[in-house]
Amino acid sequence: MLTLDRVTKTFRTGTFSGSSVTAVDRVSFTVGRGEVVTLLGESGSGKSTLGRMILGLTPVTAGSLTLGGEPVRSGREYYRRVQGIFQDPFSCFNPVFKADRVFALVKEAYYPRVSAADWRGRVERAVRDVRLDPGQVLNKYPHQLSGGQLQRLLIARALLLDGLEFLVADEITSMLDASTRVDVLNLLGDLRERGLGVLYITHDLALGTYLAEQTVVLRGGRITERGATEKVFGNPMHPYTRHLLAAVPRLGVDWVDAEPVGSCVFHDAGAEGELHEAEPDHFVACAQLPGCPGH
Amino acid sequence: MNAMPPLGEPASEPVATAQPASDAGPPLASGAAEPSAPLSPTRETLHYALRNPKLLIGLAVVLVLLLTGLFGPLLLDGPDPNAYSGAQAVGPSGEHWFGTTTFGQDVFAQFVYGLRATFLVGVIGGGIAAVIAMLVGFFAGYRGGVLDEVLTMLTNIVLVIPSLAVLLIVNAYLGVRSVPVQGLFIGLTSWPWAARAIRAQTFSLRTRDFVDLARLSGSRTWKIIFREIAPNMSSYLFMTFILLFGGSILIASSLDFIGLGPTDSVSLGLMLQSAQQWSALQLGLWWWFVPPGVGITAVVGALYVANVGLDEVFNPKLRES
Amino acid sequence: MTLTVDDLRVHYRTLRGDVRALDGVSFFVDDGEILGLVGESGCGKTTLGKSLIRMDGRMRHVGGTVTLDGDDVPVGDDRAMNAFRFRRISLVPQYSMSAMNPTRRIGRMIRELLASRGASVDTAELHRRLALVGLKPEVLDRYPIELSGGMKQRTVMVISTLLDPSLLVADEVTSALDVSNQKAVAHALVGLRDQGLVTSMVFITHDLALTSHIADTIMVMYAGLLAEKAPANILTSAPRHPYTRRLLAALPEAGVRRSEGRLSGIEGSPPSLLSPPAGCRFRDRCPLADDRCAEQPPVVEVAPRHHVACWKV
Amino acid sequence: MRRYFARKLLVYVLTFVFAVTVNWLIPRFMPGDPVSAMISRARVSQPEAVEHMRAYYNELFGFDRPVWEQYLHFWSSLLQGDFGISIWVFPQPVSEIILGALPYTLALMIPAILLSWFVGNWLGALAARRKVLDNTVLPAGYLLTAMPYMWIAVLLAWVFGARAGWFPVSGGYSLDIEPSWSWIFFTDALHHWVLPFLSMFLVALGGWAIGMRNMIIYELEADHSSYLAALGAPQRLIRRYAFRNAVLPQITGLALQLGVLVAGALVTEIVFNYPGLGSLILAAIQNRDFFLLQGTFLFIVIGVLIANFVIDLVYVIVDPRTRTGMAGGQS
Repeated sequence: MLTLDRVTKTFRTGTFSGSSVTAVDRVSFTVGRGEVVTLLGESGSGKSTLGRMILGLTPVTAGSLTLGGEPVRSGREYYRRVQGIFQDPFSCFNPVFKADRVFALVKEAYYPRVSAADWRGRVERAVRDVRLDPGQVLNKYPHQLSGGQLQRLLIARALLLDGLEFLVADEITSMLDASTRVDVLNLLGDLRERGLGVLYITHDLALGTYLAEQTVVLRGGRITERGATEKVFGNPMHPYTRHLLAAVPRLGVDWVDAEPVGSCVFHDAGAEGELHEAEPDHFVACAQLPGCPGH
Repeated sequence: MNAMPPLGEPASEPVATAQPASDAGPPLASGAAEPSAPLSPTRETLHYALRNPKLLIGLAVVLVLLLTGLFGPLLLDGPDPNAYSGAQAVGPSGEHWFGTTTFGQDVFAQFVYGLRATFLVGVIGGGIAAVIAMLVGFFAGYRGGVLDEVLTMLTNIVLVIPSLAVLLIVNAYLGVRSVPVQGLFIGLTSWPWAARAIRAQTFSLRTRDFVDLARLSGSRTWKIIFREIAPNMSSYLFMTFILLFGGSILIASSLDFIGLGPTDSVSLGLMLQSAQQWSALQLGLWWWFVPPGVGITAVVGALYVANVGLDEVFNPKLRES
Repeated sequence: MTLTVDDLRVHYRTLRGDVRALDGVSFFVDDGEILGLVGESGCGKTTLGKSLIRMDGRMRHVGGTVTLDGDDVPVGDDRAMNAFRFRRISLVPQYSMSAMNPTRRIGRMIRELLASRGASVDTAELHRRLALVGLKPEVLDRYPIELSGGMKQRTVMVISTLLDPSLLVADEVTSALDVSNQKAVAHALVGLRDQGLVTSMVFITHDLALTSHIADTIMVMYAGLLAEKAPANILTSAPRHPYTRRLLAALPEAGVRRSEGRLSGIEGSPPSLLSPPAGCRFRDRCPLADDRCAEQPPVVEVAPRHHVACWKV
Repeated sequence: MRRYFARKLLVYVLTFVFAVTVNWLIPRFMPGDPVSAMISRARVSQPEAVEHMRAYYNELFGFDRPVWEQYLHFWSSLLQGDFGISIWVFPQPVSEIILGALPYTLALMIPAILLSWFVGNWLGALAARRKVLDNTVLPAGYLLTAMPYMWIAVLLAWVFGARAGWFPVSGGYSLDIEPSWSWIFFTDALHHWVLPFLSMFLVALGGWAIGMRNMIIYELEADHSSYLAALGAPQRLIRRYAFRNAVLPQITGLALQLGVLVAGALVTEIVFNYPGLGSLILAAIQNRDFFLLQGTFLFIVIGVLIANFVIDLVYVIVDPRTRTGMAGGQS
């Protein structure tokens, strides 16, 4: 289980200057085993920073981030349990090497003793698990494969690790074509059956709701609303969530104007970063709502 | 002298970039349906390299001069290029291909030995500068933060100081009297522009996701730099080395000409210096000062031209025109 | 009838041969119509957009004609196209964020650009148009670097439409934006048409749902060819081409849960356009394909203003 | 903008400190007793001068004192303008000798650098426009930049001086004329100036032309050029915009190339026996006049730093982004 407790990240804007920017501000939530949680936010919401902190690629400024009770740290042992997949599949593969090098790196780091033949078998199995034909994708250069194929290879790479507990998927479908996007999402959903926890980071509301039981809406580094997906989107309470929902273009549904977000006075979560529980499994940060500590 | 190459920092990004899955480019689509198997990056590069006249001509000229420097001395009569071997101040002839100096030294003998010194100082100076530039550029660009600030500051300081002036002082006091030592000091002073360029490249590469992916495979900093980032800019590093190589040759020739050259050997710059010192100009001994100048210009010019060819080979944007 | 494109063929020169990015596309756009052009990467939609205003160096006009308001548009002749550019056909490019010269103040750039086309700046009108997209006149005294991404995007929209073109090509203008900005930009584009600043528009995007909100007609392209073209509501509610149908079926909608109904994408990938296979190009991925599909299906008007290229409709 | 200048100034100050420190440090790395080593290597005939040197070296280096005191002492005499006494033209102060040579070097270098920059950029811009020019300017440019400065100087001296006899090949003025503010001196000096100027000008020209050509081509491929072209702007306008943008990196390039250009000026002077800093350096080396050499070194460093600062000022005036970049809106 991944637990975030008042996780905060501040970046200094210059090496020698004192000013700083808070990218993530006291964010708390948990992701259980076999659970998919969507982290929804627009650009600048801090969602990718949060993902990078979970992966140990960016240090946490304050708060605690634990996986199964142990604090997050970068390093070989941690990455046996936690892996990530990123937005741009073409950027994830070093263009001067063949695409299967991502598998070779895993072998080198974690399974140096496994025989080549045995390893090849494992790779082919993982590749088939992501519904690719090993003969078509192995031994090729990244530019010879499509974005969808590359993204699946990255999922296969994560599957090679036996001890994998958690996967961060940061915008993994935003550069894919509509016709392959949903297939990659389905693969991500299937990981749940393997007992993995998945944090699916996206700006696309429709994709987010498709996959996850739980949704966290992030804005300006803070959580505005979180809870069960059907509650957050079936009964959005925070003006920002409503605004987002209204802005998303939907087939066959007219665009309606939501109330302007600008009028929303943020409930300053205070030192505790607590949200107001509007109904069971549905938490909101909004001073406008009755029952909110800031009301 | 031209420590800074005429090309400057390349305007175009030579780093190999994969075509993103956008609709912007030609739809060279992916996939199994491709009739002719696409070439691997290495094979593709070779394909263009063998069809690039600039690269081929440049390399051919360098190669011919290199072979002359390597094997020319073996064809000579004696081991001493400065030996007084014949009539004084005679023009080119069958016996003395490049004529003789006012002292009766064979200019061709000096030329072939001088080529050796020229290549040696290029390799040593260019090599040392390239190593320093890579270390500074890679670590400043990859680590960022305070290390970057400090290294960048250092780079800028060494960049601003005219390297020839520093070399003058160093050579004058310490009496640098052999080609390798000369190369060493040239290397120590001519790396900054290359370090800046490599830093900028590294800086843009380190945000690529494959660097993060390597970290997620437990790779450490040095391994990421040399196994992920460096291979991506190998063409760029090679081109940088060529420019540093040419730059070292030019600086060395200037030092030689001022009278701070190696005392234990012959170099093309020293030939120019003695031609100047002993009034070859006024005496009309053109065969004394033309060959060394042609030699330096040919080596450096051919390297530059080959470099432009390489840029065209590695940079798909420049291929078409 | 504003724009008529007839059997347009444009190839990309590459080292491995010509890529047939547009392989005979015909359609029309009416006065006041917004045509949404959708398709996957490599389907030829951007090539089509570029062909209508300015081909890049690697593109070659192989055949077909384009007419605008009855005049022949010389798409393959870069020089002759200048008469049409800006005045009659204009562009809001994909690269709006970097479309303005970084070392010129925006106002001066506009002045110089207009002067070079023999037009002068009507300051009051310029201010009015900036206000239409929510920009203050002060942006004219700014350098592009001083504007935010969204402001640059809107500034470019204003510049591109200053000469009231008949046709505006908007190429992926919303793809880099957040959903809330996306909506604002989409509304602004429709506003340009409603105000009569542009007569009609080709809106190129990969986002079918977004297009359905602003386009009157949607045209779906596949592998360099037209697959289906229909009024927006018909195309999204009653598509006829199997590709359109599968594409719509692959789109998750806000609120739809995977546990409730598992969607699936389209297996396989589009054919290479270096030497496209004979017959219907969707054949390999089409569940309905049979022997007849070995022959290329013609574009047929199956209902008024509804065109489909499929044997199975 | 203030930050920009503060940073630049910091670099220059540190550079100066670094240069002075190198100057102070290197004699201390000489093997053995540096004072006697230097005196024995110096070719001094006058016993008076030898005595003076020994006294001066001992005073200057002050080896009996702690190192930090030696260092501070070095600085304090430097800041008083004391660069030492020349051995070569004993007992003239080094600073005086350098100031006497400086005008010649500046008269050679400044016009050569500026003119080659302007003409080179102009040629490069033309080359980017016409294929024919491109095919001639580019190879010629590479040939020129690959030439050692002194060699092209020797060639020019040979062809236009020794063979054709059009220009003198030695000195800054004729031996029978005294330097003065007279028309005769001026024309005579100008006559001597032409060949050294031309050789510096030619070598530098190639690099600027190539750089400009490449930058313009890059700018013409940039999005803002495509946008103008898509709106039917004439090539003239697109080129003008590209040129302006392409000039900016060339200004930075000028700062980066200064060291190289100075080095070129020094060896060119030596070829023509031109009475500037280059000839001073040669004389200093030949006569083992270390004070003169060190003084010249510091003068060159100071000159390059000043020139760098001037280029920074120009850059801020020409490029709006340096002015607004810091305060501008974040996207």
